[in-house]
Amino acid sequence: LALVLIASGPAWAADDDDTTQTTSLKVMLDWYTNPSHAPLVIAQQRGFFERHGLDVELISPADPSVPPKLVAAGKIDMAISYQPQLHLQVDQGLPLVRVGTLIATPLNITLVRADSDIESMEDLAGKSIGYSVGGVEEVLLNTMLEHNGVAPEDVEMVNVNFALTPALIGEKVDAVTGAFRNFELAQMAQEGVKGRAFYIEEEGVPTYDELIFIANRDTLDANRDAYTRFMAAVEEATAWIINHPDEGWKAFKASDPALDTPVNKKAWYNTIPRFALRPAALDGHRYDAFESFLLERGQIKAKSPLSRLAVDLSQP
Amino acid sequence: MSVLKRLWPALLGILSILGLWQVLVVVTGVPGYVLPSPLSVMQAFASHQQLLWHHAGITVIEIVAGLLIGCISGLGTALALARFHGLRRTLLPILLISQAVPLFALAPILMLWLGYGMTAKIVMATLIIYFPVASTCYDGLRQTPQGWLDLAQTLGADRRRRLLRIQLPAALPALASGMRMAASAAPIGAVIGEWVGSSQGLGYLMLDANARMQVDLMFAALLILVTFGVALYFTTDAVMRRLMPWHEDRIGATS
Amino acid sequence: MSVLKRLWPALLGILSILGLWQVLVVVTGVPGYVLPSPLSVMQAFASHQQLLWHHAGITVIEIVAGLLIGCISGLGTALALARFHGLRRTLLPILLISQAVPLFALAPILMLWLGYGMTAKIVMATLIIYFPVASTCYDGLRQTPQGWLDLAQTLGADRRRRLLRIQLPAALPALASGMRMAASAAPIGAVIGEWVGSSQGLGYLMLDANARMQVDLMFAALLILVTFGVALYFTTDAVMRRLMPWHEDRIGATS
Amino acid sequence: MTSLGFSLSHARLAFSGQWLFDGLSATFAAGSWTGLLGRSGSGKSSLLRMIADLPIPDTHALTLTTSDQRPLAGRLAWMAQQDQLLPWRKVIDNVLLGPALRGRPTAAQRQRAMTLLDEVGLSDKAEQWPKTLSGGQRQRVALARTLFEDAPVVLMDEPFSAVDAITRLELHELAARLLAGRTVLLVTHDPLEALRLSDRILILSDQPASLSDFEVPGGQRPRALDAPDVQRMQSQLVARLHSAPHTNNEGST
Amino acid sequence: MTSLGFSLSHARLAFSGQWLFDGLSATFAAGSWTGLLGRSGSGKSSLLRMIADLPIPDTHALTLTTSDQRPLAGRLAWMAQQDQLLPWRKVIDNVLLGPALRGRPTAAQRQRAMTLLDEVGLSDKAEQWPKTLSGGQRQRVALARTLFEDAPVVLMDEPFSAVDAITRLELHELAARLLAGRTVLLVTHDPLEALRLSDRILILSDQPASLSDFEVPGGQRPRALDAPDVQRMQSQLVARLHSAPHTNNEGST
Ligand SMILES: Nc1ncnc2c1ncn2[C@@H]1O[C@H](COP(=O)(O)OP(=O)(O)OP(=O)(O)O)[C@@H](O)[C@H]1O
Ligand SMILES: Nc1ncnc2c1ncn2[C@@H]1O[C@H](COP(=O)(O)OP(=O)(O)OP(=O)(O)O)[C@@H](O)[C@H]1O
Ligand SMILES: [Mg+2]
Ligand SMILES: [Mg+2]
Repeated sequence: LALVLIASGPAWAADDDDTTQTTSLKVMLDWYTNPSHAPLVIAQQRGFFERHGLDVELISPADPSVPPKLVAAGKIDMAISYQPQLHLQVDQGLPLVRVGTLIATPLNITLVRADSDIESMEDLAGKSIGYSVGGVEEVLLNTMLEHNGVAPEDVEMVNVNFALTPALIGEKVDAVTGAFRNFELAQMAQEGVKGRAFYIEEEGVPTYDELIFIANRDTLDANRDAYTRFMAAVEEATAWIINHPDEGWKAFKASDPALDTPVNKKAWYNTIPRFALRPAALDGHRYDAFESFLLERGQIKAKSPLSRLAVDLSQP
Repeated sequence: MSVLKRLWPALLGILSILGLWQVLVVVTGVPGYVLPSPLSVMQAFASHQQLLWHHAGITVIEIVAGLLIGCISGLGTALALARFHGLRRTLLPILLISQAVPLFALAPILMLWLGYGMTAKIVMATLIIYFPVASTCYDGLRQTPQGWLDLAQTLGADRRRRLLRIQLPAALPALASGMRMAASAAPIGAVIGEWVGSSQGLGYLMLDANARMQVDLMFAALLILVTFGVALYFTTDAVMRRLMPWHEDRIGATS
Repeated sequence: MSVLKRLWPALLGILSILGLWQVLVVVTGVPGYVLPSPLSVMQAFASHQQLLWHHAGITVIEIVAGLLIGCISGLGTALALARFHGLRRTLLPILLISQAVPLFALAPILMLWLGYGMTAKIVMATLIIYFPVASTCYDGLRQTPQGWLDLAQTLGADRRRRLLRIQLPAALPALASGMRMAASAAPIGAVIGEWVGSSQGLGYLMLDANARMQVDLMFAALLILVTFGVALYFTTDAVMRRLMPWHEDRIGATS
Repeated sequence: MTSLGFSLSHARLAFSGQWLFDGLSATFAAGSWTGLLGRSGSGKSSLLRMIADLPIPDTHALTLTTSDQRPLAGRLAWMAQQDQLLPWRKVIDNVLLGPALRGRPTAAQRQRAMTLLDEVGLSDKAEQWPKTLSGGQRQRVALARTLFEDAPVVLMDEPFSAVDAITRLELHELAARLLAGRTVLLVTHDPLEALRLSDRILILSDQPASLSDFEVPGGQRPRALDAPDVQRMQSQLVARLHSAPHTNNEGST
Repeated sequence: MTSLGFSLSHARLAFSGQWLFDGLSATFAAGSWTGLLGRSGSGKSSLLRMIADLPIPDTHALTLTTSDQRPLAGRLAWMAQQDQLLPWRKVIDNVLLGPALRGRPTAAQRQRAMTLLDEVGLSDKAEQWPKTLSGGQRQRVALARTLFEDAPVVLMDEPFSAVDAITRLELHELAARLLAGRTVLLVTHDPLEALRLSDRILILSDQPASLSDFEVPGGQRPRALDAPDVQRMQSQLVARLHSAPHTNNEGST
């Protein structure tokens, strides 16, 4: 029975032609609400979604690998995911497509303690490195290591799940990868430990969009209009945040009292410059290049055409 | 009240744990993101009260529903296994296998099927409780002294009545043991469910707080959860004792 | 061999589950990234054999070590509780509380203390097993028929010998029930430990495979885990039966 | 109720390869009382179990025919050597176990159970848990439970062994009255009891054991203890029991 | 071993507010055998439990003095009304339970246990599980266990109730031989048994109950059953038991 539900697609698809009515959208975040999700929270709070005829429900998962599956299965309409993951998922045959960008630069860094003897990535040879989500992160790290002349076999990879910062400040690992530059650095500072970051795009990895919106390719055409309106609302919210950073922070923390922490505040300001100003716009070259990069590294079986990976909702 | 009296040693235990914990934190100087002091947990508790109670309410509903459904279906399975010889050959191994599967592995699938609402969490809590109850009850049902079974036979009992009027009451002490354990496992079930996908409940709050390194808030949520788990244990214990007025533990349980 | 004979229904159960599963997948057309078909899991199994066995070896060590330590310390606690009246008032609530704490909540902290090596996983498996064993054993130890205790008293047994020669054997059936359950829970403990942080083991492999969307590989690992869990259950069952030659289940367990 | 006789033949029983008895046969006339005597361990309880069709772990076989050719099951009451009271049922509910296991006891049945309890001298214990009873009281509850069944065939395994001499005589009267017309097989270790209550005495002896008849005094059951016949026959019966070799204690053959 | 006498006074016992007895006293001379008779439920087993200092759920008190003024604990063997065999110990190990509970049985003790088992007629069952025994066999194992203890004070609660008449006589001889010089308190429902084995007979009767003496035949224990004294006194004893009112069955006061 449950499977029938999965196959039947989003419930709202039926009354789609009635555009005057508000459309409900279920959007799953990649992880717990944090400043990276600011445009969504603000758009929700300030009624931008509503103004665009959308009734958006934001849901956070505990496991970032879940949202793409739910989108692919038609359980939710849209999810926030990561560009590198998208390439793998499309390669695996998941009917996913990027419909927008939330954060337009990589956030990924490899992080070590500033008081450690690791001055550059070359020094990672023989060290242990923690990571939280397997797969792409390993590929990216290996690329960075090789770029710095370190053989991937020379480091010990430890899956520390989501305890990146504690593992590092607790000195259970020498470095962590897959940390976010806007968040983990602030987190470390909060605990009084200075961190040193190695930026992924400076260490031989092609640049990419860290956070993207993905949707189900099979139902895309039916929902194109709603998604377009969604991106417009996000764009408005982003602009508003950039214009009113302090007011934005107040609004953000008011949305959930649990968000009001010093780390979040710091991360808030760190994140603002990284939001995509035109969420719907697509830099096709980026996707093409990253696809080639992954193929080269043997992570995907074949190169998918750009149209399978991403659409530009702003193009008619 | 005897319930209060029964809860008293538990409270004492909690207090002594708290004391030990505070001493540990002070003495070892363990950083707050690893183990916050009970005082800072209390502070977090106080400053997030509303948030905590809101999430606690949801989790409690999940736990109680899971416990009830789990116990009833576990008992039902045990009875069915004891009643129908044929079932045993096929159902028992399946049961076993279902228990050996780490449920969290299946959680994403469950979520896909059941959505991320309360149902999925109740199902998780139910599943976690279900097997221990089914297993202990079934073990209990199998230990009926032969003499009573003989008696049932000569008195012309059918299998159903023999099961319900002889084997089941005879298994009650074993069953109580299983239920007590299930009661203390129920919170875990609900929390796992919440971890896998939800935006409400203590489990969500804990993961969320953990991810934000608000470890004190996480521990405050944990504290509620633990208190509730312990209360549930003693409630179950009291209920089971009420069900067995003829039975006495040889060594008082908590006295 | 009786062990083989006892395992046979379990194998049958596994096979029937596999069959059902394949049918389910074919009929409902559920996508492979949600639920791979058993056939594709078998393929993944075949093509990753070495990898799987390597990680399985590590997890098995963790599980067995956790099971042994958990059972022994659980039994020890139960004996201590039954032996020393004073302990009961304080230790029992602490025990309860420790059980009510969702271990996974503490898992990250445990990892921070114990590192990401095997120790932490063994500790997790141990903790998961410890409480159910302690609780059932203690429940069992309290149910000794009064007549035997009287006998022990008039025969001049000290508390220790009474415990070991009367209460303990009398509790063996209850104890067996607890151990069987613990055996099937042990794999879960080890896997949780691995999920929270590790670079080896089936749990690690599952997590990794899941992140890479190699759901078939993840299920292959799961299959090994489940098989091992079931085997462990039956082994424990056989061992406990061996320990109780005088005892017979009224209804054959798996026959 | 019409009386129901039965007979058994080819009864055989072995434990771990050693025959307790083989090829036993006996006929129990409708409405007759048979006393079954025999040394401890000679197989009396096992024989009763076999007649009641209760599980026995080892090799055993028995051909049983009833006077109306229909199976005995459901028309038989069995009182075991142990009282087998259910600890979770009050005394009165233990007496009512039969009806409770076949359906729901009626008020009339409850009334009858109360009367029976009164007759075995335990009316004031009706609402107590079995664990508060003395050994003899427990046995009397078990007796009441058996009498309640009102079955045409009644097997009783040392039903009066735990009560004092006076109560025992009273229970004899009670049983004789309530089980009049029933076919009763009574295992007992008390020769006097057997002589007082039986129409016929069977002695299980030898290894493998066989059944032998012992002549009983005439007259109406229960016979007076001071009847000269009874006194005389008691010595004869004891002598007869004495002459039967000890069935166990000699190892396997 | 020197004999050990003891006496009790101010023995009182009530269950749920109803006095079973109050202010009982009795003296048990060193080396004497006392038969304790009384109606079922009169409190015999409870009295034995009180002497053995075993737990009793309700109000009870007892003053016990021994002839050497030292406590009785550890110098007393108690044989309960139920056999209380441990199912996880083979028959021989059940006999050896005492030494096993106080330490580790020696080879000599094992030998003695074997001899005792032989004397109760169960040497061939030594290595069997208790569940394979008949009711009378179980009781004999319990007796062997009690005799093994070789305690100066022995309390036995209907120790021969489940064995046949012949075995019972043999066990009388055995007990009389092995327990010579011990102070024995024997609860029994068989007047003849009491007359055969006791130096003194106490009857527990009335409600609340009191103890009354009954004169016993002279001569050496165990007395022959056909001694004229014994036969005559049996009728007297039965008459005496008859005259004692039924202790229960009359509701609470
Ligand atoms: N735990 C208890 N709670 C309430 N009443 C009890 C309890 N134990 C015993 N009694 C009552 O005390 C009385 C005496 O019991 P006891 O076992 O001493 O009798 P007894 O003389 O040994 O009888 P019998 O010859 O039948 O063995 C009985 O009426 C019994 O119901
Ligand atoms: N399960 C068993 N396994 C092996 N031997 C058994 C089993 N049950 C009974 N026996 C043996 O069978 C014999 C007869 O047992 P049964 O209980 O029928 O004797 P009984 O005549 O009723 O004796 P009693 O008068 O002592 O009750 C005994 O020697 C006993 O040891
Ligand atoms: Mg018998
Ligand atoms: Mg008694």
